[in-house]
Amino acid sequence: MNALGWLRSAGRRRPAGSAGSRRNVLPIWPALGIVVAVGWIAVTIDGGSFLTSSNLTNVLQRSVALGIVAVGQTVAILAGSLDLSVAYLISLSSLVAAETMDGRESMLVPAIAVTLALGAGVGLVNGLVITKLRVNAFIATLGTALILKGYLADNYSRPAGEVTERWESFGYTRMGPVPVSVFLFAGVALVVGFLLRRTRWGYHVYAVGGDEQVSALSGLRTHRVVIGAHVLCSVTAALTGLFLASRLGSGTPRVGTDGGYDLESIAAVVLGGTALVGGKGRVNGTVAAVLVLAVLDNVFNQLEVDPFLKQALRGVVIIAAVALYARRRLAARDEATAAPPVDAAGPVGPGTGAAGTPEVATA
Amino acid sequence: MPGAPLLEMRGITKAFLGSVVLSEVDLTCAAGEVHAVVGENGAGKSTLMKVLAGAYPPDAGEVLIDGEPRSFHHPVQAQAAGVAIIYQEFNLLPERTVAENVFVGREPARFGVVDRRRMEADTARLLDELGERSFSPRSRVGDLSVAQQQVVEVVKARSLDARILVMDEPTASLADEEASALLDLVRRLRDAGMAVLYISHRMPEVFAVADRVTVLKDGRRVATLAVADTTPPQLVAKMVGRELDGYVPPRAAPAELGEVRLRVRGGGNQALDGIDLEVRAGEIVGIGGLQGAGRTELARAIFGADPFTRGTVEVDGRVVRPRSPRDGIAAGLGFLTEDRKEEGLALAQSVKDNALLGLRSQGRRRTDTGSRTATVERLAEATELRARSLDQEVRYLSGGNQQKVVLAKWLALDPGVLLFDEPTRGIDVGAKAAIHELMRDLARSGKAIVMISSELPELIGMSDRIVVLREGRIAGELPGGATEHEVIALAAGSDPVGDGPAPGDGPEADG
Amino acid sequence: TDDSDDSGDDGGDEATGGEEAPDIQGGTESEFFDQAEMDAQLAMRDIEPEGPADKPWEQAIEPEYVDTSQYATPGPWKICFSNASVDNPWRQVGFKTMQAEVELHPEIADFVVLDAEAEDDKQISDLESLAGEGCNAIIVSPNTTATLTPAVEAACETGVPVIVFDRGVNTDCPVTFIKPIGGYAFGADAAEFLVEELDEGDKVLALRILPGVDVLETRFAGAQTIFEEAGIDLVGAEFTEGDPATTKSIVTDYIQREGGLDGIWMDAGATALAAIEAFEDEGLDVPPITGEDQQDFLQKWQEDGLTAVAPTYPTYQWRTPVIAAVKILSGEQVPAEWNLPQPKITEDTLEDYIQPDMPPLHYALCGCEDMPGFPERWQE
Amino acid sequence: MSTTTVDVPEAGAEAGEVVPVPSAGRRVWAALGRTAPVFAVLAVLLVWISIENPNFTDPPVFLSFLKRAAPLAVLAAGQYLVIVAGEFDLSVGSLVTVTVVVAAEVLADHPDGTVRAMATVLALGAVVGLANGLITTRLRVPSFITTLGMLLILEGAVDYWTDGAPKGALSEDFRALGRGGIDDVPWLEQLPWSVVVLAAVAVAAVLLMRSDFGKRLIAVGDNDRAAALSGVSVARTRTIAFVLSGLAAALAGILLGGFAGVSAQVGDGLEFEAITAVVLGGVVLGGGRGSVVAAVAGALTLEALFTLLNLLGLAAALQDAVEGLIIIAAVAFAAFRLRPDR
Ligand SMILES: Nc1ncnc2c1ncn2[C@@H]1O[C@H](COP(=O)(O)OP(=O)(O)OP(=O)(O)O)[C@@H](O)[C@H]1O
Ligand SMILES: Nc1ncnc2c1ncn2[C@@H]1O[C@H](COP(=O)(O)OP(=O)(O)OP(=O)(O)O)[C@@H](O)[C@H]1O
Ligand SMILES: [Mg+2]
Ligand SMILES: [Mg+2]
Repeated sequence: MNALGWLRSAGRRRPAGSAGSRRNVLPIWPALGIVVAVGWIAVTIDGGSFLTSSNLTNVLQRSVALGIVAVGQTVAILAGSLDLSVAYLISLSSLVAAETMDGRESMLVPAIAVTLALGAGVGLVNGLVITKLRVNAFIATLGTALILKGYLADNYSRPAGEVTERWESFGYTRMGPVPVSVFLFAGVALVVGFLLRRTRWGYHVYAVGGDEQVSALSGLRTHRVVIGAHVLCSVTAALTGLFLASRLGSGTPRVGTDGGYDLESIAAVVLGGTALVGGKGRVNGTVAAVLVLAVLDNVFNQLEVDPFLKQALRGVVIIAAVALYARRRLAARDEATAAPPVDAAGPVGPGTGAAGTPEVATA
Repeated sequence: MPGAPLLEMRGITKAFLGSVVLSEVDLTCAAGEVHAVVGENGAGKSTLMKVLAGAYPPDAGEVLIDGEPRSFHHPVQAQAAGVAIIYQEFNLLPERTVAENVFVGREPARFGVVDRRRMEADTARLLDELGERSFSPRSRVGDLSVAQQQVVEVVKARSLDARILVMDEPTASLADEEASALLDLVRRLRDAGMAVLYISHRMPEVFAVADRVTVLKDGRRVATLAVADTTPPQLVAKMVGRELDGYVPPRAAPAELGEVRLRVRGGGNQALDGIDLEVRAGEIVGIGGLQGAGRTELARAIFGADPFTRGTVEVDGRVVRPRSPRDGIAAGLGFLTEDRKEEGLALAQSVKDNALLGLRSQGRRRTDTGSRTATVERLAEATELRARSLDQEVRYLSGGNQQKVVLAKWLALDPGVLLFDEPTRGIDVGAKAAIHELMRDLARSGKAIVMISSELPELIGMSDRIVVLREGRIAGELPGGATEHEVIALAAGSDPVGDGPAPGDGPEADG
Repeated sequence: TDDSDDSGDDGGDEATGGEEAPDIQGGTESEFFDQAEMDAQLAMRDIEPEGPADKPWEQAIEPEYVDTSQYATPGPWKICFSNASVDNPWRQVGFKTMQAEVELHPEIADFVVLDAEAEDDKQISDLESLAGEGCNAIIVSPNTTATLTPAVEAACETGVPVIVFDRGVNTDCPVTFIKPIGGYAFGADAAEFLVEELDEGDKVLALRILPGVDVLETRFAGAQTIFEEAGIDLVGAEFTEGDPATTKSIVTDYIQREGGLDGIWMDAGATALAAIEAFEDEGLDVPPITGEDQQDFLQKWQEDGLTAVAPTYPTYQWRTPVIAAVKILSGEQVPAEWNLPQPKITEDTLEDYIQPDMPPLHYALCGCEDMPGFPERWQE
Repeated sequence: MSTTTVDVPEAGAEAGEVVPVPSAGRRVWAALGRTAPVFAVLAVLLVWISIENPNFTDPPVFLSFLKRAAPLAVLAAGQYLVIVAGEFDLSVGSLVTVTVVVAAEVLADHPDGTVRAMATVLALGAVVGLANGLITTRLRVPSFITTLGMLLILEGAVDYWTDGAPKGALSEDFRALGRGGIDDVPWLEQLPWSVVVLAAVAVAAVLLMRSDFGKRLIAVGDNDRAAALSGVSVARTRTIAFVLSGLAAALAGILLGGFAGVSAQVGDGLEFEAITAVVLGGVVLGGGRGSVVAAVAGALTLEALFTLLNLLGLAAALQDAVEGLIIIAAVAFAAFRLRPDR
């Protein structure tokens, strides 16, 4: 057998670094640092104040809503899927939560339970449609989104319900300078991160996202995994809805779409270095990406950048950032010499446009 | 011959929409036996194995393990019953580590939390058992070579403590040295009491490792023989239904050699260095070397896929600088890649569209479809392509026939210099002979041919000259008909010690 | 970008619970409907407002003044504005008018604007950060009435005078709340006109921008009751999301389905032209139609001599908050609830509001004609 | 390659010698086999509509339906090219809005510069498409992100430029294409220009897909590495697809602007409608399969659905819900019904 070992050592070995560099520190973290630094300079020059605790608090506060749902979106995308229905689900959740509470402390816990259950339910439906009906995720969740949209429009014409005192205070109180709700965000990120990187379920999410057929042949119940991923994703959306309800004191039928949480969350995930094709990426990248977006938003605010211009700039940032990823990957690949087939498709290579829809229905 | 059959397949019949792919196939395999399955492309070997592994339900017939009838509706059930299969196409997750791949779906865990340490320890143990030290349980599978991935597959099977192991053309993508190492591995597994079903197109391997061999033809079992009682020619005869005479076509006589059509001077890039190469019209130059020696890179560099950054390439005396396959084709080069599924075919497109893709990429030349269809039909004949129609999607063709479509694509372009990378990988002996004839004819018609092959008999038999690569440089050159020993010596940089007898020594080794 | 005329509403109807008005096909149940509030608004239309007649943005209907001496501070002032959004022409025109108004007051040294981009959560944060900005006065145009209430209350608690306009909040902690008469009046003005023009049983189609915008809901609620009483056949109420193509398709479909329509009611003028074209393209005469004070509609009305009316939700109300801020910081009293007049454009007054050289989506009642930078500022 | 051969049944590939290419008839049949569901759904919807509204069948009314469907159909054709090449174009909706607004601005300065306006917006569409293409292929940004970013950029930029309120108006000449038609056509009364445009675009698309470029395009979507090694310039091919999609969007903008006039909302959500239409047509996200005819049919189906829901007088709010259900149902149905032909 040593023959095999001996012979192969004669063959060129690819630098181990290429593997390492791909797994360790995600470039989004340095990026966050840079954004903060540049933002700080810009704002200070402009005569504003950036690194004040009140402002940083504001940044954190603003990142909670997108952050929570983006973490969930990360799971869906890692599993090789994606979820376009979160925005409407967030709206619905905020309403269900506020209406169930209806100002009665006694109903706080039930309301939270009901809302999360609602999320789980919607996630279940998404997952079932995608796996059992073999509708690709893009269309399936787009369909769900339309259904929720219709339901909202038909049943709610304005803010409804009223959260309890305690729940409202949750959205506003702080521990020291840090808003309590930030701990919710952190908590969700930690838990989901743990689930993904430590538990069997997480391993299976990566496996299924990486290659569904291989996973199936290896005995994974791929459908369950995908469904689970969607349930988790929708539950985070419900959580976001709950959180927003606590901020708004009631539920509103447009809070989700006004926030653009569907596309924004996907953008954040990709910004965080997760491959749209699935199977590759990490929660902490998403967290960093959300913070980057929040800081940018805050800086633009302070510089009183025209809101429209702001939106355009956001678009530029997203594209540029992801382009840099691609650069980096190509670099990693070159350094690894002409890569063997498996690598060459490259997670962000052309064709990943079809991301989120790996096992296409007719396949 | 060991005792009671551990595995028995009775009257297995399978049809895809009416077309019978397997009919009444019987097959038994005992613990501690290596049972080879051979047959032409499309004979049904892979399908039979997929039935065994539960990937396809059989239309009729039954599978017995330890005499117990079992029916598998999902590969997992087969796994549970101790049947592990290594498919023709790899079943690994490139983005995950070796350990994660080995234990995917069966990760050791406490309360759902994966015990990574244990997982990696177990993997390491299994790797040691196989004497594999060139990579660790933490290596990312995507970074491993073909051979290394092969080992990962075996480790995976071991970890399932499978009693029945199916290997579908495991050596198809390995250089002979690695292949022989793998055969050692198979023997060990056998000695460990496994029942191994071994599919291969390579006769020497079959005779080197198998106890018994079953021949399939057009979905029927033609024979099951003890290897001791048969010879390669007999087997081949059974597979193709006719005697194959002198297998490799005669080499080119010096007189047949013409002008230099391809000349590389001091070619180099980040994978290659100091490449000097000349190929004349009518000549077939073989490129030998170990996995990772840079043979494919050489072809890709000449073709312009991963261009040379140093040195010059001349085609027919003209200096060309192909920066892309486009340029390469324009310069009169053709490149038949080693990996047909990933690099050769658009699987969802028709035979015709695949065969014409090269022409079409060249824009507005020769556009009237009539003659194009004719071209495709001609080439289909020439390559003995077997498809239901030219409009059939190529993904439904068996491995060998897919390769023929790729071949047709390049012949359609009729380039002056052809680069063949593993031209007969995974192709049955009948088709193989045809392709060899074809290559020789092409040479005679004045083309210059570069042929990369990991199969020494083919390399030696087909080449007029053999250039051996080692770590991206030319290690040396040998005349056609050099011995395998010489080639290995050059490729490995010294006389390989302790290397088991290179499989299939002897002239008519492959047929 | 959503409702193209996403404008005011009054806190009042929020405070008092409303009884249900009968639901009609196509309409969403009018949970907004509040008879008392409606009656109040309808009444206000006939009350002569106090203040300079030539400056309706300084006028007030039945004002109850509050003393503001405790807020009196010497200039220069820093005035902060938390805007819901500028994502539609109405708010664009309004915001420009407001900026022009600010320039009229040299004692306003600093005018800080935070735009919430139609996000409640963002506007809440904006208000939180404004609280720390050291503003002398905070002007708020809430994105949503109910949800901004807590944040506005928080702002009030900082002791800085808070001025709310356009949409209201469910608290009277702001020093003043500025708004035109309101949605019911708007809806009623339009509906009454159609009732005038049509007979019992005539078919009217209601075109709405989208559900869930409180003011638009009150407009429809107002119209609904009036149609009810008059026995008008409201054949449908459809949401156009402010998209002319959708509007045109819907109207065409209804014309085909109902074999013609006798009137069109709109909760906002943005898509009036598309509705009119639907009739033109079907080769039919345009029935009585209601719109709003956008130039394109007014000009079309004049050119084709349509039978039409244009209730308004005047953009001049964007001037008032700045004026109010100046008064408050000077210690002058202001109305607690500042109800601005809400004129409607009719056949006879049409002429006065046509401004040929203004952009098609310019609102005639910007009250900005005599302001610095007119007309360029509102044109480019 | 996400396509799995397992459980895809198939008639014997071993039929011996190569049988000659099947007759045109058989090819058509095969094509139908691939795309029948959408045509079936469309037929059902049209029949249903004409039951609800008997005069739907007389030419003028039906034509006005086609006229209304034309913009989406054109968009779908463009989107198809991108999708079949394995990409996405989410920017088309905002591009439509930009087209209309820009055209209005141009015409504001040059009241009778119809040609100029059209040229400008078409050029604009091509440029945006080019940008999408280059960013996706050269910078290797997944097209989902590229075009999502482009969507934000376009919307932001146009609003920034016009302060959120489009100025100027579209001249009658300019609007003729989307609103007017060829008058006094026997039996049809008026043949709307947009229907002519739609027909032209459809024919052009079919021819394009039969051309070498079309074959390259679909091969690229199927396996870009194989295509590249066969000499296809993948980046260029995909970029062209994006450019064509951009042009289609601009054209759709011209039609929509013509149909209904200026507005900053006109393009909202069209990107999703276009993608939905293409997928309804049985085209596979991920590339390599599906026919452009079916994609266009998908657009008509969607538009027919909207019309029907309107006719049924379904509570406006519920229409979205129904649409969502139908889309899922149709695609799910296709997932089972569709069997790739050999
Ligand atoms: N999923 C499928 N659908 C339809 N036909 C199939 C399918 N899989 C295999 N076939 C057909 O069944 C026959 C046997 O294929 P199989 O792959 O078993 O051949 P093989 O002996 O493995 O050939 P090779 O040596 O080239 O791998 C071939 O004609 C092939 O076209
Ligand atoms: N031992 C190895 N470790 C990592 N990567 C390898 C190894 N061997 C080969 N590779 C990579 O796999 C690809 C194929 O290897 P290469 O083309 O150099 O080998 P080859 O001589 O063509 O052998 P074969 O044709 O059998 O693959 C190359 O990109 C090379 O970088
Ligand atoms: Mg096989
Ligand atoms: Mg090679």
